Amino acid sequence: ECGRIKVSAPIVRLGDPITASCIINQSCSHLGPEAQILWKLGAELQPGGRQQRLADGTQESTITLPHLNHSQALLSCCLRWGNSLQILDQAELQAGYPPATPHNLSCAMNLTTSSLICQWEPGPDTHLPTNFTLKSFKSRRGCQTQEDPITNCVPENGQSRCSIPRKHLQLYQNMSIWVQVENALGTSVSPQLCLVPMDVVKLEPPTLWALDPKTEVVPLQPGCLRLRWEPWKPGLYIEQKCELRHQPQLGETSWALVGPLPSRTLQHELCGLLPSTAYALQMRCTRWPLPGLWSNWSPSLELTTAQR
Amino acid sequence: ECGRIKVSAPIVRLGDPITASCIINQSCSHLGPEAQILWKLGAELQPGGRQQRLADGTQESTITLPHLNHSQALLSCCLRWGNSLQILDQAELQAGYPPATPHNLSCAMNLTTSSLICQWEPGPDTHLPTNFTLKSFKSRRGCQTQEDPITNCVPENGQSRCSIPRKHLQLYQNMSIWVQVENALGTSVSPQLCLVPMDVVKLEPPTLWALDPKTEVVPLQPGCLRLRWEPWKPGLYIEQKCELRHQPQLGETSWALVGPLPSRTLQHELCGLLPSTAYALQMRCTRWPLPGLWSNWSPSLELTTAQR
Amino acid sequence: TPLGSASSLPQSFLLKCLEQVRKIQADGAALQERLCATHKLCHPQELMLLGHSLGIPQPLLSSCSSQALQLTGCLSQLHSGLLLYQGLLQALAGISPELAPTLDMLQLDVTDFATNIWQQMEDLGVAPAVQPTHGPMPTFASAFQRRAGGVLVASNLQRFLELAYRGLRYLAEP
Repeated sequence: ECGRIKVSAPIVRLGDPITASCIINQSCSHLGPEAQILWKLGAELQPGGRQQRLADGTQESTITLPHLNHSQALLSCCLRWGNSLQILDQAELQAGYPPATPHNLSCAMNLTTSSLICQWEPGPDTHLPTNFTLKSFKSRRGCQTQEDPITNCVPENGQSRCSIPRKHLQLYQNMSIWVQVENALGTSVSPQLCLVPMDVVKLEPPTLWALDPKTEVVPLQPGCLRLRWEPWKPGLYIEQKCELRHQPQLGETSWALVGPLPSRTLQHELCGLLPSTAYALQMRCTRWPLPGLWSNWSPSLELTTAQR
Repeated sequence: ECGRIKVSAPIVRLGDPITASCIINQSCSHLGPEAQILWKLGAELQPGGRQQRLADGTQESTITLPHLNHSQALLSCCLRWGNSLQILDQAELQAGYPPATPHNLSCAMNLTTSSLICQWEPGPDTHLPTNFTLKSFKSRRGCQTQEDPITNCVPENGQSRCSIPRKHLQLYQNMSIWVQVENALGTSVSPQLCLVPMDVVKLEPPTLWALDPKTEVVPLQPGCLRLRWEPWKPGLYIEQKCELRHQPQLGETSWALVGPLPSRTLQHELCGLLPSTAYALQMRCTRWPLPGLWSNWSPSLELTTAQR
Repeated sequence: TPLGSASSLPQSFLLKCLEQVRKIQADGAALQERLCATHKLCHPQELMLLGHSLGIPQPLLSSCSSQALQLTGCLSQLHSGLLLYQGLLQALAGISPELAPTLDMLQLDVTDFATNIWQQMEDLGVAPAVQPTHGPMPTFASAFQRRAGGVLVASNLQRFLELAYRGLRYLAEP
């Protein structure tokens, strides 16, 4: 080999110094005794190389770059040869930050995919290849004791969310969950979450329907409207309570909330509203009395109240 | 085991007869000596079962269905038990056709994917799970001698095309290609194609541009128009010839052909056309003088000829 | 958490059990629907003879009936019954590619429920020292027998769950 670079560390913190040495051995033909070793960072020559001849006749140059400010840079060890600068070896330098602690870790049990989906804030970019892993274990009382570990969940290409499949879950048992982050400069872990998957079940919203006026036996009172709703099918086995919100379609008006309501009704009459006015109605449900997360609000159902 | 069906063949040609036997052994508790074995095809009782008591005390019924006209059917061996009909065993019968010979096998070398894409007509539906495989081998002179075989190309879910990747190809050597089709009732092979991948290269059409009238030094003659074109980039290394076709935008008119033309020109003047008339122009190219396939016609370029 | 009425069972435990029973009933119904749609095996009554010859065991739930409601006995029978169904569902593995996901879900939910019951028995100090196992299972020798077995096991499981549900409701009544 003609020339060989060695670096103090291929990856350093952004702005930290980095030291490199380059050894040119005699076999690197046609070299005069005083061949001068030159350093380039990217395309720029770097002054400050300290060169010495070693006992075995090889030449060694050492350089310290005080602050490596590029997340990626190429350090070249070169020799002047005739009027050209010959590159003998190159080292890829990387600089970045150790992983920050991920925060805002939250999870929801998704009944469509039967998986526990967790997401988190990754923190600032480290400029380095960084691996996130969602780790968890099953536990009995309040996650104090670790029982059987659960297979690590590795997010898909750089996403800050991961989905633990049903076969790794016990839906009604405590489990401890946290995010571990790793890169060449360090490791960090998020605070641990202790939860029971079913207690963070997030349902899909119910479906709202207007009632067919033709089939109305009792005429609607002014300022009233009738609707019915049905819970989301996959959540049928879950006892739930729901909330309704309504808003007249008149410029800037806020929502009025009605609840708690049962998760299913064949007919519900809402009164006390402005007569012959178009209203937007939305509904959401949550597991109840057992704990759960509120579903999103359903799409709006537009109904017009009876005239005076 | 209570009852066991055996069939002459689980898969037969559509309309062919099929024979089945069902043996009920004595351990099938609570059975009177003369338990009557009944057959059902799907939900329909099938008369014609011939029942006999075997030496070892077991009962056997044999039935022949003269014509199996369903591509899939469930044959059930049943016993009358109290006032219910008990199913003791079921056999999944399948009927269909042996594979027809695939025809119209054609291939084109695609430079975008660097793969040889072959397609064929599969022939009539066999009603049976049928596997198509594109087989090929490299060869020297006119595919008489088989040299190294090429990995089989298995089409994606039921498609009648397959793509042989670059790493399995020698672009300038003869190769023999054919389609093999297989199902439970037989195998068939298509006629063999003998080709050199590059000799069936299919380029993408060139790109046509109008010339910027402002930069025109020499004014256009009436009934003339100017354009330029460039070949498709990935095909730049291939010597080509091209053809231009044009058609006035006047109701039902046919294309007029101009060629051969070079694959690139900075300026081409086309004359002898109707003056101040809008024309649609399209172009295609092919590898030339070496063999190749014509590209598709390019999208139309609309130009209007100079006035009188 | 507040205790169940005539029992020393926490209310939330009973509510979770009722929810799990409903979930397993839904899973079981899904399996029955698919067996009927995919393999035209829709009526357990036409597979009784085969069921006898296969020897499909059915667990007792006598301690959960309203007439003889006995908390520890009911939990213990419920747990053993669930272990038995866990074993039966495992024996049905390879039932058919179309049904495998439905069968897996049912098995996971039954296993979860059995674990909950066992842990509650441990919390109450009524759990035997060694967790029981489900004993020998029938062998389903052919694809047809696994499907027919699936129809029979699913139908027996629905009846078992109905009894369990009533027992748990008695225990949950204030």
